[in-house]
Amino acid sequence: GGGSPAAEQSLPPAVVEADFDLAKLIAAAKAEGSVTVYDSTGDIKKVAEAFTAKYGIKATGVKSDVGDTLEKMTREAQAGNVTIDATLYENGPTLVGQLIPQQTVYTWIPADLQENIPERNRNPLLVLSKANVWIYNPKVFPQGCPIDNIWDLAAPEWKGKVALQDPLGKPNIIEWFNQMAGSYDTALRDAFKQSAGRDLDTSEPSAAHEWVKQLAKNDPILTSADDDVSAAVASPNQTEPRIGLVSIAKFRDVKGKNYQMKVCDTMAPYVGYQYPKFGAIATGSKHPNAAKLFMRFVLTEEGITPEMGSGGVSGSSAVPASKNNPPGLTDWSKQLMQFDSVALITDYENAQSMQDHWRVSHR
Amino acid sequence: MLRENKATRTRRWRYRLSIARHEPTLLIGLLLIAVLAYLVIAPLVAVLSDAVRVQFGDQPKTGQSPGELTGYYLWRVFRSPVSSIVFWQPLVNTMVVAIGVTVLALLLGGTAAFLLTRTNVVGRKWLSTALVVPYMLPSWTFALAWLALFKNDRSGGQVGILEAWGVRTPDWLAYGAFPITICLGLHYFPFVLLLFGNALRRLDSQLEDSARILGARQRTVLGRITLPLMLPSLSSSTLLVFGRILGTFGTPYILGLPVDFNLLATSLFSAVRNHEPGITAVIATVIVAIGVLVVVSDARLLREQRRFVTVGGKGAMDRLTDLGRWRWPAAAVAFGIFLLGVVIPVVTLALSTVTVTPGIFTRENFTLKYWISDNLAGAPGFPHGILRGTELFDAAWNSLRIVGLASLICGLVGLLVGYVVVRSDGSRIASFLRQISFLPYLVPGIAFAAAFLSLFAVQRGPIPALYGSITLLVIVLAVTHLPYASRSGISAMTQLGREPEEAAQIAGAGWFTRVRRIVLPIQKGALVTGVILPFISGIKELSIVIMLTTTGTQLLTTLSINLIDFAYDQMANAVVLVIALVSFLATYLTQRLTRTSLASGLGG
Amino acid sequence: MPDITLTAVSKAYSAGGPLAVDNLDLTIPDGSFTCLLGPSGCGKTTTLRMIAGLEHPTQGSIRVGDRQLDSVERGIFVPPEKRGMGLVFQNYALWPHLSVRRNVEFGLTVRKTPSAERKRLVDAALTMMQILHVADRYPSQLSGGQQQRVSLARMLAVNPAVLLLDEPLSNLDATLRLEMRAELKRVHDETGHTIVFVTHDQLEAMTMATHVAVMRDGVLQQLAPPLDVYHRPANTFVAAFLGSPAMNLFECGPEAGVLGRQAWKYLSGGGLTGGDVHAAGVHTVGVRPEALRIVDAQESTEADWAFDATVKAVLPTGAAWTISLMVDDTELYLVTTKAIAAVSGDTVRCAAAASALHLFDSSGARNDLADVRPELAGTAHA
Amino acid sequence: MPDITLTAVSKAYSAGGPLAVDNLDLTIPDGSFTCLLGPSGCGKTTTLRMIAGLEHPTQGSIRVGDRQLDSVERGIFVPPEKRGMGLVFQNYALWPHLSVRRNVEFGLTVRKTPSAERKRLVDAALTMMQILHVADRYPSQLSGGQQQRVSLARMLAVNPAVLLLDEPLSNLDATLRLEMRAELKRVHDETGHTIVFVTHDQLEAMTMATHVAVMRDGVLQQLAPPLDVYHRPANTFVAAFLGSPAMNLFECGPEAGVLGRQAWKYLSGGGLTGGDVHAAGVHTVGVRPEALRIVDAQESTEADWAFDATVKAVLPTGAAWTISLMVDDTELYLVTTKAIAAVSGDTVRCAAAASALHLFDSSGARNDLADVRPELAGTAHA
Ligand SMILES: Nc1ncnc2c1ncn2[C@@H]1O[C@H](COP(=O)(O)OP(=O)(O)OP(=O)(O)O)[C@@H](O)[C@H]1O
Ligand SMILES: Nc1ncnc2c1ncn2[C@@H]1O[C@H](COP(=O)(O)OP(=O)(O)OP(=O)(O)O)[C@@H](O)[C@H]1O
Ligand SMILES: [Mg+2]
Ligand SMILES: [Mg+2]
Repeated sequence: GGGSPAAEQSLPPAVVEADFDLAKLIAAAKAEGSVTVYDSTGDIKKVAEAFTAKYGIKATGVKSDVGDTLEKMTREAQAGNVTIDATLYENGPTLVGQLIPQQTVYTWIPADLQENIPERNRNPLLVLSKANVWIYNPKVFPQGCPIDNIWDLAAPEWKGKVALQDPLGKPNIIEWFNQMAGSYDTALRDAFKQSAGRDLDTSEPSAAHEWVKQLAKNDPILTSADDDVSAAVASPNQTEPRIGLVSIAKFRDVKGKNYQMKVCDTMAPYVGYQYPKFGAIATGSKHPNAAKLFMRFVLTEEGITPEMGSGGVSGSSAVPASKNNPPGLTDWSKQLMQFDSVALITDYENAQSMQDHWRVSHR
Repeated sequence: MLRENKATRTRRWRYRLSIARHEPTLLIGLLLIAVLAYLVIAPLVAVLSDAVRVQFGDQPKTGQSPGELTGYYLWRVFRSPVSSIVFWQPLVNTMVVAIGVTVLALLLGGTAAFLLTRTNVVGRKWLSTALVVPYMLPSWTFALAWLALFKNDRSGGQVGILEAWGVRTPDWLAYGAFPITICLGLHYFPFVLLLFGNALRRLDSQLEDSARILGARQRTVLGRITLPLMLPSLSSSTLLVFGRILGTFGTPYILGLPVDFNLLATSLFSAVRNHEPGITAVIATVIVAIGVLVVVSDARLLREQRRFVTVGGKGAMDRLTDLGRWRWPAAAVAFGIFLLGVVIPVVTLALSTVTVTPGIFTRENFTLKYWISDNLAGAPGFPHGILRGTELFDAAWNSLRIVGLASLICGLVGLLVGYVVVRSDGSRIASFLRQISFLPYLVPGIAFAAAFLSLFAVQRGPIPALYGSITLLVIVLAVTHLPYASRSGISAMTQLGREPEEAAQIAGAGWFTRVRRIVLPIQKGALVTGVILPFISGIKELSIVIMLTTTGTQLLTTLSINLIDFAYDQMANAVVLVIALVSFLATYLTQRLTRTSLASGLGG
Repeated sequence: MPDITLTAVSKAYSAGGPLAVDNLDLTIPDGSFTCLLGPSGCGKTTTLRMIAGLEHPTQGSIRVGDRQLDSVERGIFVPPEKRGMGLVFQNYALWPHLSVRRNVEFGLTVRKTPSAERKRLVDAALTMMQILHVADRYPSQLSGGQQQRVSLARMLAVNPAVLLLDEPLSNLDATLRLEMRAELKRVHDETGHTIVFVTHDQLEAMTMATHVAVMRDGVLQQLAPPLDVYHRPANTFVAAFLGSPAMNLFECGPEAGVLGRQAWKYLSGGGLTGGDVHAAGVHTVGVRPEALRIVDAQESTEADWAFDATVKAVLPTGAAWTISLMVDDTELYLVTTKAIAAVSGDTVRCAAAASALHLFDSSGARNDLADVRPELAGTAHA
Repeated sequence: MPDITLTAVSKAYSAGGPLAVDNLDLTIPDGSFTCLLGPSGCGKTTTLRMIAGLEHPTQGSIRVGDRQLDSVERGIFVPPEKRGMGLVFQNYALWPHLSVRRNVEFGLTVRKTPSAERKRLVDAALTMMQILHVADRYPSQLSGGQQQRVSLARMLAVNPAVLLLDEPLSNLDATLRLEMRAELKRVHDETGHTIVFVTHDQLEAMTMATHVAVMRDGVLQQLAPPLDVYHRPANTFVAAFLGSPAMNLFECGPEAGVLGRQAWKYLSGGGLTGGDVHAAGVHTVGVRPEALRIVDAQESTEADWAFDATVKAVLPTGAAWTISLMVDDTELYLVTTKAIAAVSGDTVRCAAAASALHLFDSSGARNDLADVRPELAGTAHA
């Protein structure tokens, strides 16, 4: 009967305090003295330093895998001994599928900044958008990206030449597949038509499923980390024609390691996808006010800048877009797919079937 | 008549009880079982019971509500359309690899142990420490070294040296079962070397002499006398290697992924990473079951312990075989193992720490800045070479302290386990203890750690909430690494007859004196192995540490993982080298101070 | 320390298996030097180990004076380290990881003897055992005899009140053995401690022991002072077991072989009828080889039993000659320190004093004929 | 198989350490039954192990006939398994993981003996050693003597051409030992194989060996047939080492003790002057306890050396009596199988035949006076 139990029960509403008073919050936070925040990037350390510098409250930023954070927060909550006060969390599906409904964490929005946050990004609270993009090697392809359509990746001439992180090891990619299947079906079909000159005819439930199947069968190079993808595409002595999917963070390597890479800006319908980083506060936190203050902090420019070293879009419209975008990525909202927070819960439910779909197709 | 029998039986029981009172074996056995039941069984049940309970979020798939009993996970793993991908094929692969690796490790380790303990091979003193090094390097360094040599364009990154030279490396050579077997074999043979070597060292060479006198050739002596007598240590090292393969994830993932070669361990870890506790539990249960099966067969194999007693009362001899003109060829074999197992991976790793772009060997690409620069641009949180500042040294000290303590506990408890298992020969206590002390080995660290977190985050009875304290880390590291020590202890104790202890009893020594003055010193080698193996393994440990440290306690491994995040692979690898170096120094010093190098003889 | 008493002690190594020690009742007198004798595998080691507390009886009890050490019935067990006994193991049981000195020192260290005193005692024990020069070696670097002496020294150093020695001198040469015997004897005399020892050297047993216990298949055969055991063996087993060459034993009776008939006639002479002898149950007669002598016809007296025999072989053994003789188809041994002229094939006349004859009934038990013929009764030695 | 020859063999266990075997030249005749005798730690086991190829000489060479087995100089080494020798280890070296039967069977399996034949041979060896009933046990379940017999059976089963036995009977009781000796003797007689064995039992050496080699501190003292060694010891060490009680040895000369002066006078009588004896280098005189006898005054003849002594103690040893005597402050032993009436404190007259006197020079070497007094020369036994 119709829908799943998890989907039926809608998320608890985000907490927005009517009597919000920043000065009081700061005072209360200072009284608590410290705060610990988990994030999946090491940049959190800098954020924490900035927070401490600003408020004099000892903040500890810990880099931790999303999975570990999930496990740890869940266990801490179950045991009633909470040390993680808040998290900046990159896996939307498990956030809305597990952490929030189990009341391990809750969403809190600083009332004074609420206006700057688009309605659809408030529950769960989107703090920062980051991106995965398709890249190519401009030294190998001086004319620009060799392909102009996402379906080309599944074409025979790219067999064995498309590199991406193993989707089974990267929940984010599976989620992307699911988001494509949900929100971007027409876009994909259009792209197919544009590429093949005919309508897509498939027995799969969606165009995305068909694309995933074709990609999986096209013998992609799977890696355990996206460093290997960028190396496969862009390392200095690399001469093979390849296309790869990497996080924009890898553009650091352009300077550090002399990598030759550029976003494949001609690819239709999109050159990559944005994925969100959410913010949530532990329900059992012993430093609730400091956590709230921290959450507010990362919604301000000074708070989030350390995390935007290689690009990103803050969840708050008051924060200007990062100037560090990689070459070829100029307009985040046009060039990238965007995850729809409403679909997170179905993403959560469909994660396994999408994985299986990949698995079976990849044989 | 019947009643009389019963009376006699009770009387006899009373007598036995009063004997047991003076032999703390039983008491210690029960105590150990109680402690381990709490520290092993409880978390294990917590982890494994997920296999049949609906997990939160799986309601739609199962149509049941969380916590209810379900067969869904079993169905998915064993019978669903993806079961062959997630389970059956990996199971077959696991068996192939596990057997291959075990055989390879036994061959390498056995050969090395024989050469080092029984012959006058050139450089044996030196080799006896050097050949343990392969285990000090994280197993993925072997995979990296392998890829650096053989990688073809099947996987990302750059091609290996051979391909760069134009030699086409076929997929079977570059990826999958073959390289995984070689790499893991090279990585794990030190288990065999240490355990088997310790046992060989205590073997009375007259037992071999007497076979040779009867006309048996070296090979026959080895097959009919030496190896059967070494069975306890052989089966222990087999268990350790085999068990580790069941759980090792890194190398198989790196080398298997390009050709879609999965092991149970990779299946398990993808389940862990995808937050599928139900699936995780089912696969973990299978792994534990396989492990238990192996442990049980090991117990059957060694049922009659007195058959393996090689340290008895009559004088033993430890004569070295003079290899004569084979001294150098034999040394070449040993050095060959050293080259493959140590030099190549270490050099690969070391090179990666001094090159800006990996794999390019031009002068301008070399740099020492990742080690010693005092200002590195662009790295958040770590703006200098790893040898600058205090981070590395703090982390090293933390690692040393925590892991050192845990491994000392391991060593002692392990030997005690060995003592109890062997001395309460064949009793139910013995076999239970034997199995329970090995179990932690078979459960993936992360699952174990998560269970521990639930268990110790709050006060339970007299035990305060340990979560976040170093104590908890020490306990968990000790429990999960106990199997190394207990196996080493069991195999060593099996060899030790009762005589030395009886003689001490007669001399008036109580139990503690006996253990301290006689058993421990005779088993010094096993004890040290029981400390060294957990130490080496623990200092590389990451998943448990990540799960159980709260904040502030930086260890070498967490430092390394942070550095990767800062995109300084060079520095991360440098830390890995430091880890290996710390392991090596600790091992070397321990062997030096306790004079337990495999090259030393029976007495002193 | 009072007597050590074993009461109805049995021991089976496996439940329901054969009894290594079978219903043993044995009292080892305080201050005695008791020797356990018996064939290989008869349970000597097992007995010693039970007394030491290393092996647990399946049945019975062991006590020292009033102190129960083991009682299966009453569930009492005193652990070895509390029994205050010293044991020299048949297989030495040296500690391979300790040097000779540390091996010997161990017991003293356990007893917390001050170090100067300890050194003195250890040096004394090592010197006594003549192994001071190997004090810093490890057991694996010693010869067999040196190892054995270390195990002796180890026990002597702590000077326990009861010394249990399991073939302590078996791997020593004759000279050394003599010296060690003297040392043990001296220790015994000086301390008055109880010593229980196992040996296969009968001379050792004879010269050193105050008491000899002979066992067979786990069963005690005789416990008596050594000369009694030698000269008044309780049964044919003991008679045959002691002495080298063993006692000549032959069946005797009107229907026996030539020698047996001869002896029967001799025994039934002098006032006794064959019926008397028969009634007394005499079945086997024994005579020790050294009690036989080769005589000239006139030399044997009426109190002597004499017969003719054929010399089969003359074996010199250094100090003496062992002569093997045939009477019809019965083989006899004779030992003499006097050189004899006879060679193989000669017929000689042999004699033995009546008192040198040992009589046994058909169950093998000694039968002294005391009630029927007093002059044949009593001790067999002169 | 021809003679086993050791030429200038030395062995040090550690470079520069003491020599366990020192420049040993030893020829073991083909088919002989050679016994190695010597004090504990003198290098017997080392010698056997070198012959077997288990220990490597530091110097010298070992060969069998023309076949070099070891030659340090020429760099030859034949491994033990190719030497075709059998060795019974002093500490048995049984395989704990094999049952008694499998232990014994091993050598035959290695030789690929067919299984029926194998079973027959194993059963025969076990039966011979009287351990068939424990065939299915493991070594740890045996008594010491049983273990020793397993190790003997293990070697006998394969019937090697050279048998090296290291104290093979030390843990057996007298009866069994006698039987085992007979078996070994039988094997030797039947096969004609060479047997080299180590024993501390001199009787064993005397009765079984065709040759005796006496060693001391790694140096060979004498190699000769057993009675020669007993009756013509090459030096005082051998003289004192053999026999129990040992030979009475005392210094003799015009300035020696009462007994020594007495003997000096006796030796210089009958045509010889003290100067002659002195010139011949006589320094020590020896007489075996059993060569001494207690005599009535008239009984001793002129060919006898006689003297008075005080009885100190009379020790019965079963078959005989050992009497300890004092002459001034020199202690002498006398052994007799004849009962004597004397008790402690009595003065008795003792005598020994002139031919029973052993003469040694000041270096301890035997000196037979052959050139100066032929009747004192020659063998010492009657
Ligand atoms: N492994 C060794 N290292 C050093 N010295 C040794 C070693 N083995 C034996 N020795 C020494 O060598 C000498 C000869 O030893 P060997 O075992 O040959 O004596 P043995 O004549 O057999 O003595 P025993 O009658 O006591 O068995 C002894 O002094 C002994 O201490
Ligand atoms: N652990 C054991 N398991 C089973 N049987 C045993 C065990 N130990 C000894 N026996 C048996 O018990 C009997 C007595 O053994 P014990 O060692 O007491 O003999 P022993 O008199 O000391 O003999 P020996 O003179 O040969 O040393 C033997 O038949 C032996 O085989
Ligand atoms: Mg015994
Ligand atoms: Mg020896």
